[in-house]
Amino acid sequence: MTDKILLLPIIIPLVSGAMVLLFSNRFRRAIEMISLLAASLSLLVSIRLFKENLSFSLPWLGQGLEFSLKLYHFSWFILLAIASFGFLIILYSILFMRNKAYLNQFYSYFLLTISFASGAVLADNLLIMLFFWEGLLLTLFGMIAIGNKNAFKTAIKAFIIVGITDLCMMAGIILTGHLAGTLAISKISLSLNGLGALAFIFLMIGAISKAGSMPFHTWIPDAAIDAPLPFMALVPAAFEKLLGIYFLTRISLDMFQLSPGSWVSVMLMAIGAITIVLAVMMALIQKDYKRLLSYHAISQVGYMILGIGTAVPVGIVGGLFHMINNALYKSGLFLSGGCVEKQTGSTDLRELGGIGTRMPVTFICFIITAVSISGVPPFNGFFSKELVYDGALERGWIFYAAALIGSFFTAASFLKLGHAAFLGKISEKNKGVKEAPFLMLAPMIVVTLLCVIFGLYNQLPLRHLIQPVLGGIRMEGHDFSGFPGNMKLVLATVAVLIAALLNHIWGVKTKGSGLKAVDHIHHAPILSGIYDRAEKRYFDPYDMGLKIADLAAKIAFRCDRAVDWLYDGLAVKVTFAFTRQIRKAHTGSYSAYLAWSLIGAILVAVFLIYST
Amino acid sequence: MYSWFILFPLLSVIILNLPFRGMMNKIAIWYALALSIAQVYLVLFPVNIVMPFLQLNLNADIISRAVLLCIAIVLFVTILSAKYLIKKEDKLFNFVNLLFICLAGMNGVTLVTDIFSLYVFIEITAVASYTLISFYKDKDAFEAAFKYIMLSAMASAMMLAGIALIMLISGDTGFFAIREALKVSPHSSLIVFAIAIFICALFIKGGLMPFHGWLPDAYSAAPAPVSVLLAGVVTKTLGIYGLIRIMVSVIGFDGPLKQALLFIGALSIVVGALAALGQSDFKRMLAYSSISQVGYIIIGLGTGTALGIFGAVFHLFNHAIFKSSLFLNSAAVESRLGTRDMDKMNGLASKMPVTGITSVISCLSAAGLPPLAGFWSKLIIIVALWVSGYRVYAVVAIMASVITLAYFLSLQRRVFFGRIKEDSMNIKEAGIGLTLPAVILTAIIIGVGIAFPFLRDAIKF
Amino acid sequence: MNLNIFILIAMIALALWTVMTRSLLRAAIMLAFTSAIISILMFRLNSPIAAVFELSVCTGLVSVLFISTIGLTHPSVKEETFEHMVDRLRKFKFLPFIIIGMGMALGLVAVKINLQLPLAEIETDARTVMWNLRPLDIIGQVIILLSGVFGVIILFKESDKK
Amino acid sequence: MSAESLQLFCTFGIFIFMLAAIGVYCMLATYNLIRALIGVELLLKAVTLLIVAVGYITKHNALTQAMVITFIVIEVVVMTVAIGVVLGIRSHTNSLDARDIRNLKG
Repeated sequence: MTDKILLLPIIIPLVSGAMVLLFSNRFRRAIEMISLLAASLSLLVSIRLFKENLSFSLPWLGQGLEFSLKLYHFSWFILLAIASFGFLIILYSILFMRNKAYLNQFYSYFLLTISFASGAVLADNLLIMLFFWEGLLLTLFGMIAIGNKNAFKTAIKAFIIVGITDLCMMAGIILTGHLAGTLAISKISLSLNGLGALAFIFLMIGAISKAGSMPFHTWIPDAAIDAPLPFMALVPAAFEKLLGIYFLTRISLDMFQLSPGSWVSVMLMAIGAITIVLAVMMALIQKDYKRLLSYHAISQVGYMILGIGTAVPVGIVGGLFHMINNALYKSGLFLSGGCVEKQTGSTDLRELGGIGTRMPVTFICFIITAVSISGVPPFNGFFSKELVYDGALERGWIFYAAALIGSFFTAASFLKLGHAAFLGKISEKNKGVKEAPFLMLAPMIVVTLLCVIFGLYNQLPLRHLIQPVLGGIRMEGHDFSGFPGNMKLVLATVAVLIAALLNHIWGVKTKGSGLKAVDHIHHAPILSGIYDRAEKRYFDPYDMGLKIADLAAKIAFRCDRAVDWLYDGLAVKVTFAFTRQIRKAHTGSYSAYLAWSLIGAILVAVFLIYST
Repeated sequence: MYSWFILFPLLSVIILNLPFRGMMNKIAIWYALALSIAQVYLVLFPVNIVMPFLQLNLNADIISRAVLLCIAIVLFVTILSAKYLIKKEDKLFNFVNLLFICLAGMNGVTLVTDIFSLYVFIEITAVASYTLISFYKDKDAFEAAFKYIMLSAMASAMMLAGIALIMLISGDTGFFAIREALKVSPHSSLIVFAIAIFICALFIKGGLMPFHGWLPDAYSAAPAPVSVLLAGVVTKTLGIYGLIRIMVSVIGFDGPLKQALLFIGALSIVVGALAALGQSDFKRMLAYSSISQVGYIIIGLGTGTALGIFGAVFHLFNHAIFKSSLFLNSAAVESRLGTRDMDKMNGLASKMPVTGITSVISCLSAAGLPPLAGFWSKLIIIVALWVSGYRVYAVVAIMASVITLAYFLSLQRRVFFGRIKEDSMNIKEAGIGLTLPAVILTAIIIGVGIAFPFLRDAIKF
Repeated sequence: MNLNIFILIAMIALALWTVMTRSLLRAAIMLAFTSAIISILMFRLNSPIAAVFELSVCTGLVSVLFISTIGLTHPSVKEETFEHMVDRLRKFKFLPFIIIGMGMALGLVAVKINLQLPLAEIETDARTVMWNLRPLDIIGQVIILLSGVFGVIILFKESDKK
Repeated sequence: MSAESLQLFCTFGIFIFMLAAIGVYCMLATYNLIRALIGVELLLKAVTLLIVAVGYITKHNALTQAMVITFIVIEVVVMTVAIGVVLGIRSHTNSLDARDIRNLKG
């Protein structure tokens, strides 16, 4: 095999993406066929490339820079994941997007996203990576902008937020290049003090904002409403996490020596913990299917950042495992949301309800992915969360507590979501709802099955995909696959989950809506005792939690507006004041223009004469 | 061989106007297309066709060849769009003849090695473009042409006065003789004054702030194909290439001159971008953005380093391509909607997809987003500024990129995105004469953007 | 030398008259006289061919061009001139003083100029220079004349809209 | 440079500058388009004279005469086109007032 094959995962989607753009929307079939073909081809290529160690380089931009790509044990599975998610979601979009506008643009951006993401993963030079990274910014903008009529505003918001963090990353890359004397990722090895720490923080901002961590998350919930849904399933749910966390891991493990004792590690963990708790609290009060999911997409990033921030092997393995799991169940959840949207025409929870019996497959997939995200054993989310807990506890109980609280709210909000969307009384409007077509169900089922498989046989992903990343030395001979060793943690998790469930039941009961589906758990003999005690202890925190979440939401809103004010009020106003003056000066009289030229010429002449 | 670049268009005009006009009317347009393709070919793959009897003092280095390439490409798309937009055959014939004259003039400007011949060819192109601007004889076009004439006359006077004063020490008008003379003689204030007014004349021709008064009017009032030509190559060749040539081959860079160039460039960037932000006329916004982009070329030149000049020439090339593409888009929109007022447009992308996409790509290239061609040239200019220590200007250039992005996004939002208006529900995509050139130019933008990094080492500068 | 100065003063006086006169027609005629004086100066400055050209083309052709244009546009021009006469006088009243002041100021500055003149050329005949050394300019003249021809064809032809 | 020719050049230079200033002033101040073109003519005349004067001082009369001839041809063509444009403006606005051509602004 020649090394040039490494270009294929980038070129195939790039070329087909450009081709798709040339077709008008009338040739829907051609567009769909090309996209599907390209996605399956790149999937095949990434399967072929799996477990290959390759590198490739071309001279680039002069000055000794190289366009270098490298495939090694870490990029294998990220590349594979990108290709497979791309393939599944394109399959799904074919039906979902059928009657939407801007079909050609959608598929084109989609394929370009796959291309740039593959490029960013493969790049072995920071500049090349930045190049692809910025390309992703463009497709992100394009994808959001083709959504509904508010989408352009959201697209601008996303563009500005991500653009600014990308600028930080650019600064970080320049600084890193300056410090290390090279931009080749595999050759950089820096310590974390002084300027090195600054460079790390800049790069980290780029990475975690790509992953969608707080405080760079605000565009995601807006985009959830405005952008096409497959975009949400692909980009914020899967790709951004994969890329962001991949890059975070790469900078923490390869380029900088992140050690457990350093303040950077603590900072990362703190960001992770805060993101978990705040985002999940926001999620709890959402009343829209997609918006609720999008806040979870933010919250789950917290676990990954927390895991990697611990800088101990178990935590990092947990973070990475959580990344892949999250990509699975989160895209599964978004896809289920898409099915609901496609079939009922709405994602507003107040209009949904009771469709579980009418869309059984969707419902089952939802249940499985929801319990996975909530961390119920034996699904995949459970195992990765346990590993993260283990790592967090090793570094400090406060982080563990935050993670656990996050877990509680996650479970609570998904109970609420499932209940409101699929159970309860069905509205008149949704009486005729049928199950989604097979082509849309298939990707969802695949993802859901993977959730189960990665849970039951977690040796498979852990031993073959993730643990090799850390390498034998770091792993110190540990093997984290199998059922978690620390039973206390498992018990705590289970307890929290049960608490969430009970709390949900209690909440629904006091609110008085129908809850027959979960009543039997309430009256189960073993649980009722715990429930009784939980009633007193948890009621207030729940309400308080809601209030705090509300407050957080308000603060977040105000911060948002502050940025808006700075942007709209100050920058734009000042700029337009200048603009008005300039326009006023152009009176249309040629003698004024002549006079300007004359004065300009005199000034230039005087300046030159007096300074020579 | 270079003399053919001037003589061939000239002979073409003469041949086309020989007695067989009836036949020539039909073939003129195809002949012009073939000529521009031939120029592209000759620039890329030089063939030495010896001139038997006439020895002209012409020379071309890589800068001239880049500009010759731009001229040919932009001329090609101009002819295509003119074929589509000018329906009457005899009008089209006159138009093509004027284009040949313009071509001869611009090729002359890029090839001459003599400061007075430079002036002559600049004036030839300018006179042809006065006529081209007022080609349709509407009021705004005449107004714009008159303003252009007045400012140009001032520029001519300044340029010639500069030449005359420089001749005081050189005694000759060849580039080489003047450079030698400038090296030998002390810089007396009279000579500095001569250089200053010469440079300012080129500023007027190139439309730099504050010498730009004619430019927005001329660009916006000219007929659509002429706007493409004017914005794409005419002002760039006359003013900007002239400036680059004079700086590189004749005057050389010294401290105050660099400062003046940098300041004028930065002023053009910022003020041009701010003015573009407030426009509601499609073409006028593009015109102001042209001023702003030309500012980038000038600050690149102002560094005086090889890297900066390379960036300037590369940006000149890129600017010719993307600005022509944008003017073609504006022509497409105008031909369908009958207006250039952006407040009366909305959501056209769904009806005119090719126009919409090509304009997005051109705008992003202009705003300097990777991996499009405009990104590389801006990057090189900014790096050159940074490396030469003009960090303030580098920061200004980066900041102004944000404004550039802002006004282009505002253009896109107002024209192509959003909800379509009721009264424009029935419009269709513009004809192939406007979309094909735009697609060609966009392909060049993307192709150059992707290929450039790999070719960087191959370009000998 | 003194004669030169007198001619120069006459030139400035005529130019002022050109600019300040109320009647456009008179302005055009005065422009022709200024041009004629300049061609006399050219003779005195050892440039006979240029002087002849100036006399025939500028004094002749351009003046005819102006005068016929003024004739073509006469009615509205007269009206317009009359209307803005007061305005014009206010604007042009100080021009002579400005010009004379400027000349005196320059006279003080100009003494400092010192230059290294180049060696004289061997070629002395303008025609030889034109044909042997500057063929490019001749080609340029041909092109610009063609361009002027097309300008006339397009601009002076009656508008087909009306 | 000899003192005599320096003095000659200074004299000519001053008067040429004055002539150019008159032309520019006329271009700037007048509202009449034809008068503005007369101003342009005066400015270009000044430049012509400057070239001839330089040729006389540096004894490069041959070269400068060639330049002046080319320049006069250009000048005439520019003036013709300019007058064509002025007549075009007049056919639209029915006046020659510069204040009537301020339609394009901002």
